[in-house]
Amino acid sequence: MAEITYREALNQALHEEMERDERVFVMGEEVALYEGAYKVTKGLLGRFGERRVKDTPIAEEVIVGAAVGAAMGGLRPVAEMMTWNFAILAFDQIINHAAKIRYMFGGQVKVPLVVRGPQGGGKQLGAQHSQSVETWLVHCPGLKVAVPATPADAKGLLKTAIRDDDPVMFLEHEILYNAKGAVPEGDHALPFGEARVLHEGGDATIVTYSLMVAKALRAAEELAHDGIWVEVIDLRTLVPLDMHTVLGSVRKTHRALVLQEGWPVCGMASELAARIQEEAFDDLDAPVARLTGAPVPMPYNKRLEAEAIPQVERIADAVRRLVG
Amino acid sequence: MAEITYREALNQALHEEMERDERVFVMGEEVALYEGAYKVTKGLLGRFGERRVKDTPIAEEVIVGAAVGAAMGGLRPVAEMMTWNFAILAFDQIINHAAKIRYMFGGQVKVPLVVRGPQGGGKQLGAQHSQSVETWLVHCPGLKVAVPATPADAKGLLKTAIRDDDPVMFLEHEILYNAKGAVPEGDHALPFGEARVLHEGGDATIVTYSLMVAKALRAAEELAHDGIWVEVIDLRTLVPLDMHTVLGSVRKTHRALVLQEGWPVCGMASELAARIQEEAFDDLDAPVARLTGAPVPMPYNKRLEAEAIPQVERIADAVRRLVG
Amino acid sequence: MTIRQDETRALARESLTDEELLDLFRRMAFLREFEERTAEQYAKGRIWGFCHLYTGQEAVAVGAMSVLTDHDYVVTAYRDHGQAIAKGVDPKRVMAELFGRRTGTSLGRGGSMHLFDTGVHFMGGYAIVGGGLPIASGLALSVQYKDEDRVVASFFGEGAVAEGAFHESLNLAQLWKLPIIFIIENNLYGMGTAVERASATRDFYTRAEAYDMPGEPVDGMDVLAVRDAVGRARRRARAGKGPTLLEMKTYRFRPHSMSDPARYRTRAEVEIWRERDPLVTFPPRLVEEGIAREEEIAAIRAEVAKEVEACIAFAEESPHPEPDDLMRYLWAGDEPERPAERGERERSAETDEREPPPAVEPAATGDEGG
Amino acid sequence: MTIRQDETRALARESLTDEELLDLFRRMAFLREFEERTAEQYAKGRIWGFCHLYTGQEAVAVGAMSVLTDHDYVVTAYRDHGQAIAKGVDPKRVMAELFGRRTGTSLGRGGSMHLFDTGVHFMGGYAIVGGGLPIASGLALSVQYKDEDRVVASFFGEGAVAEGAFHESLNLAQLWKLPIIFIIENNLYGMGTAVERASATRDFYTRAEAYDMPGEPVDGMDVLAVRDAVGRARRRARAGKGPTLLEMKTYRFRPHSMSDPARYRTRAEVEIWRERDPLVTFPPRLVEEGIAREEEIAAIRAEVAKEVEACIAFAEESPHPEPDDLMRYLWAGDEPERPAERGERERSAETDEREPPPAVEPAATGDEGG
Ligand SMILES: Cc1ncc(C[n+]2csc(CCOP(=O)(O)OP(=O)(O)O)c2C)c(N)n1
Ligand SMILES: Cc1ncc(C[n+]2csc(CCOP(=O)(O)OP(=O)(O)O)c2C)c(N)n1
Ligand SMILES: [Mg+2]
Ligand SMILES: [Mg+2]
Repeated sequence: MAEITYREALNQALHEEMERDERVFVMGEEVALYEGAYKVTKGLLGRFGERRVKDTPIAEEVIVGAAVGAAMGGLRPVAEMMTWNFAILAFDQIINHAAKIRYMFGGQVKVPLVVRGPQGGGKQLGAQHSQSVETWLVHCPGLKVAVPATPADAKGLLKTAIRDDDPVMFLEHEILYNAKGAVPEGDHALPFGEARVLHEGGDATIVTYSLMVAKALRAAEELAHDGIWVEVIDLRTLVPLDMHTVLGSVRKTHRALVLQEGWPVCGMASELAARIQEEAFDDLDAPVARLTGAPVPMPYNKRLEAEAIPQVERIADAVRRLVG
Repeated sequence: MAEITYREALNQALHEEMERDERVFVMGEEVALYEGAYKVTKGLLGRFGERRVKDTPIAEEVIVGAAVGAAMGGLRPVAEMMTWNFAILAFDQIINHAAKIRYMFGGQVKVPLVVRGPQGGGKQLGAQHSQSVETWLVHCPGLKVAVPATPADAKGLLKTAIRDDDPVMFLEHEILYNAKGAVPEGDHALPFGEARVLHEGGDATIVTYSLMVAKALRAAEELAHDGIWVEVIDLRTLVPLDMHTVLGSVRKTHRALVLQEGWPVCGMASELAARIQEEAFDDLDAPVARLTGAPVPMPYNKRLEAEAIPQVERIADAVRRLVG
Repeated sequence: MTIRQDETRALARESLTDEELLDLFRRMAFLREFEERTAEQYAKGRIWGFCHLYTGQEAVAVGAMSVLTDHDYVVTAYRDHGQAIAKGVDPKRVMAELFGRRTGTSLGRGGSMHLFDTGVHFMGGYAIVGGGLPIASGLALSVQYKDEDRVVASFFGEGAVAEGAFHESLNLAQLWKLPIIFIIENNLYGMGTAVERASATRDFYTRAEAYDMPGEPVDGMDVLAVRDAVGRARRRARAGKGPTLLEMKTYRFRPHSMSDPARYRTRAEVEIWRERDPLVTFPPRLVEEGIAREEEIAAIRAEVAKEVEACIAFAEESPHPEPDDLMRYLWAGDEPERPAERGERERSAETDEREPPPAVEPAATGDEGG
Repeated sequence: MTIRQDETRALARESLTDEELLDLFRRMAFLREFEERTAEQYAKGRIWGFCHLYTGQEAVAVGAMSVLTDHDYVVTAYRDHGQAIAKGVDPKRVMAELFGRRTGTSLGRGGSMHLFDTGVHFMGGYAIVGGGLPIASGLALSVQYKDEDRVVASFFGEGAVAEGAFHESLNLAQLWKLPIIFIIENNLYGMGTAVERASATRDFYTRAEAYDMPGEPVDGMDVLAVRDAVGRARRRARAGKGPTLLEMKTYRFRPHSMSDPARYRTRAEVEIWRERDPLVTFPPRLVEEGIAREEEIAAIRAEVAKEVEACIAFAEESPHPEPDDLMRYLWAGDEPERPAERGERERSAETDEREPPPAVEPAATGDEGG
């Protein structure tokens, strides 16, 4: 297995799926000539040409809407949002159209669409460029949502997303693009809805996803020095959600911390806390704890930004409080 | 106190606030000549003229965006969304702009804006016209969110919303427009962040808001016949959220059901369940239960729609399970 | 506005047989009758929700579909009965959908605003103003990508022109030379708002210039003028010359929806348009030009009345969806059983990949699909 | 494109004193120096995030602001240093904002893309392409509503023209005859995308016609041409005649942002534009026309270098925000302390209601605010 970056892993998945299936094509701002603002589409234009790698105007609503229509017409579009912040301009097409078309038209049509791009904070990009959008998407029935934390998952989940017959919202993390890891070559497609236990332990469970997985693992290592053993669960996809793995771990550790980068109110942490206490109430020795980003627009200043995002030390502290 | 409808109460609030403050004006699709798709703006054009009651093109993004700009320019716009479903086309202006402008520009400016309109299902309007949007709004820091359940609250909260110096998202319920109730005349402004206990009881607490308050009350009456006494809490505003009242009740009843019309994943019910178990874990005799709308796009057919929305009988059953 | 009325009529006339001309009338008469009976059924409480009738605009849908092929995609807004039926959706199933029945085009889940039938490539009624345009553009992209012998017709009201989606879609369609016809049905009102209260311009075909796209006003009350304009736009699209914007000048005789008192317009205005009603003007022309006799016209009216009656009966007798259906067909893989009577037309857009004829050079002249 | 260069220059020249002409140069030279030093500070790791320089486009901001008054509102996008400083925002506080310091215009929370200063009615840099246009339209609505003696200038890149927000805003502004000037800075690229790859048209001023609005191309490398066009648009706006769309033909000499290698354009293209660089072309003209001597030009260059140096020193010495600040100023009522040096200019748009002079009939001719 080659050690490659998250960015390269995504790029590999695109190359392979476009090679495999002629219906797959890529569209978005700067994806062709410029090879992507984050270079995720590197080499695609050269390999597949303008028909299958399409630069668009800066017009998110029609980028997503045209992808929805193309999917209904039998293609398998991968629409890149330069960042997910801009997808908010396309929420009408995502929420009112992509998510509803199959159900509201009585199951007559499939919408095999992938919308992908980076999200998250940590690069001092300020309030309009640092958001985590998963709450807005998971809330809406009809959308699948993937949140890869590693290069291997980035590749495996993107391949599955492209092959999936439903609209998949694929949330990459900007900070992870340069992260390296071993990635299986060739046809490595990961099933949706299968969380992974990354660090085993009996004292508490940290449930998380995306960039926060790496931070949770570092916190887990730190805690291990203190003799506190935590299990770290990477959800990998939020829809479908693997509650089975989560509950299995919580039934063992009796304590859970749900960790996410985004804002707290109605976040995934709240959803998971609600479900864990609902389904494993008697197994819990303490309330399910949540650690989330601060409920403010992301500030530009480095110190403020660091303060607004969960950091390793604070994750470790939250676990200490939980088991204390 | 006069008995008037929710619709009339909203209309009264608009009349009174426009009378009181020359900076207040109303804009939106069909609000002037047509007097509102739901007649909430009845009589305003005649009384205040075209300068202060403005029909707009069908262009939600600029309706909200222009209201944001006008608010920054010192006015107090009330932008009507014909229904909140269409506000999804304006989410960029709501989420990326209205909510962030004050904070991201260092507190230099206020955005005293109200966006109001109906939401919710129950009138067989189908998937694109029946959504509950509160999750998308409460998730985003910088927005206040009001959800009146009665004519008196509709008036009192709308007056406060208009006077508030921050952006307020005002979610009326379509089904409630004809609901009647006693409404204080004149200057009746209700503080945000004060929930109300509507039906006292010691066996369980139902926490809810908007249309579901009436359904919860009917369920409470039905349960009372069986000797089950529930406390019903109407939150009135979701941001700010009155956890004090919620926790006070739960500490008394030891059991809570959170009830909402919208979709379950990352709904207010999840948020409240997470917070209740977090803050009152030891007071709980059972996990916090959630009862929500079904996670599907709203179907048109009457029976399916009724099935998709929490009904009185199912609320009562949920409480029975909770206390059983 | 200069509409080359006589010229276009003459052109269209040439390519049509008497039977074809009479068929245009029959189709318009059917739509009129269908909508009148729909109004009645709504009043009786058999149809609910928002219901927008097509009465007055029949010449647009019938004229347009008469030069589109079965394979051409059609996308429209919530005022969709006319386009759906003219495109070939079984009117029984349309009525059943309005009734919310399991036999409806969308299994009773869509209702009046959300008709859909992949069998005839009617790709949906959408209730978000402007929401259909990006989707139609995407369908056109799929046609271009696969080099298929079909085009897309995207219908919408003049109110939708103000939405950002209009602008983004036209720019993209022209930039990529997509095979699509944008058809504005300018019926002078968006709900209660007259065009001049919502738009910086009163004409809308002129908006095409901003995208370097051809735009044309069309007499939307004249089925032959519509036919001609759409036919030409279709040929442009098929020839790889890209999109066209057509503005159909039309009128709706009924209120915006079933719950609109329509106080915003004068009786006089309605009367002026009544004189241009295609159901009033077209039959005498057929008679004058010796294409049909009065009795034949009357017979057609009687026939369509019976057919629509049968639609109502079908809808009434159809079963409701089961409550257990609620959670079904949200995700692909969970596929509904297709009602048997739909038969061959059932294939979905995706599964009918072998279906669209391979692209051929379009004929330089002459109507297609007439 | 016909730009009436000599004509407009002559016009503008008439209304300006030698000092004023020299001041235009000084302001452009300041912006150039400010951006060059910003690039250097970025490379040193003192500035982070996205940082878009204005180098090459100086004539647009300086020319436009020279005919806007202090009270006029300005809204722009993320490439905002030029407009902010030209509008009168203290450049020390701009540099401090880029450094993320508490003394920055936005308390260090905004960074390069989000400058803001109510004191001079600079109403923000926005990082969502097209996001500023609806807001600018709303500010214009407030001006019209209150009948104030000011207008709004809304700056954006040609890339933003493709966004729905452009379309919705122009339609509304023209429909309501709002006192606003829409200023496209067409620098030929949106990131790496040349205009012809993203737009159905290469010119953008022609888009105005779709809204029945006047549109005009302007030589954006000529500060006097910009001045003239903006001055005329301002007079139209003040006269109640509504919005104007101006397309400034300009060029950015630097890459899109600090992280862009700019491989998408040729050196030859850059060289052609270099010859039109206002910092290259304007000084010789001043000398030739006897307005300034070479030494004065050189002295100004030296002065602005010192001033920018002082900005960097100020930024460097300024404190960071306290981590405890994180949750502050989200809601109204929680008001930040204003740095003392800003003094009188501090009043917010809302509290300065007495400030804008009452509306007066605009002068029929002659520049305002020059
Ligand atoms: C995005 C959005 N905004 C508002 C509405 C409410 N609405 C429904 S129909 C309509 C008028 C549309 O007018 P037009 O496009 O002219 O179509 P017509 O009804 O005349 O066929 C409006 C405003 C909507 N459905 N979607
Ligand atoms: C809604 C949105 N989409 C995409 C982006 C990413 N983006 C930032 S700048 C830019 C190019 C804009 O080009 P233009 O409007 O010409 O302005 P310029 O940078 O040339 O000044 C893009 C696509 C964004 N910030 N916002
Ligand atoms: Mg209309
Ligand atoms: Mg540009």
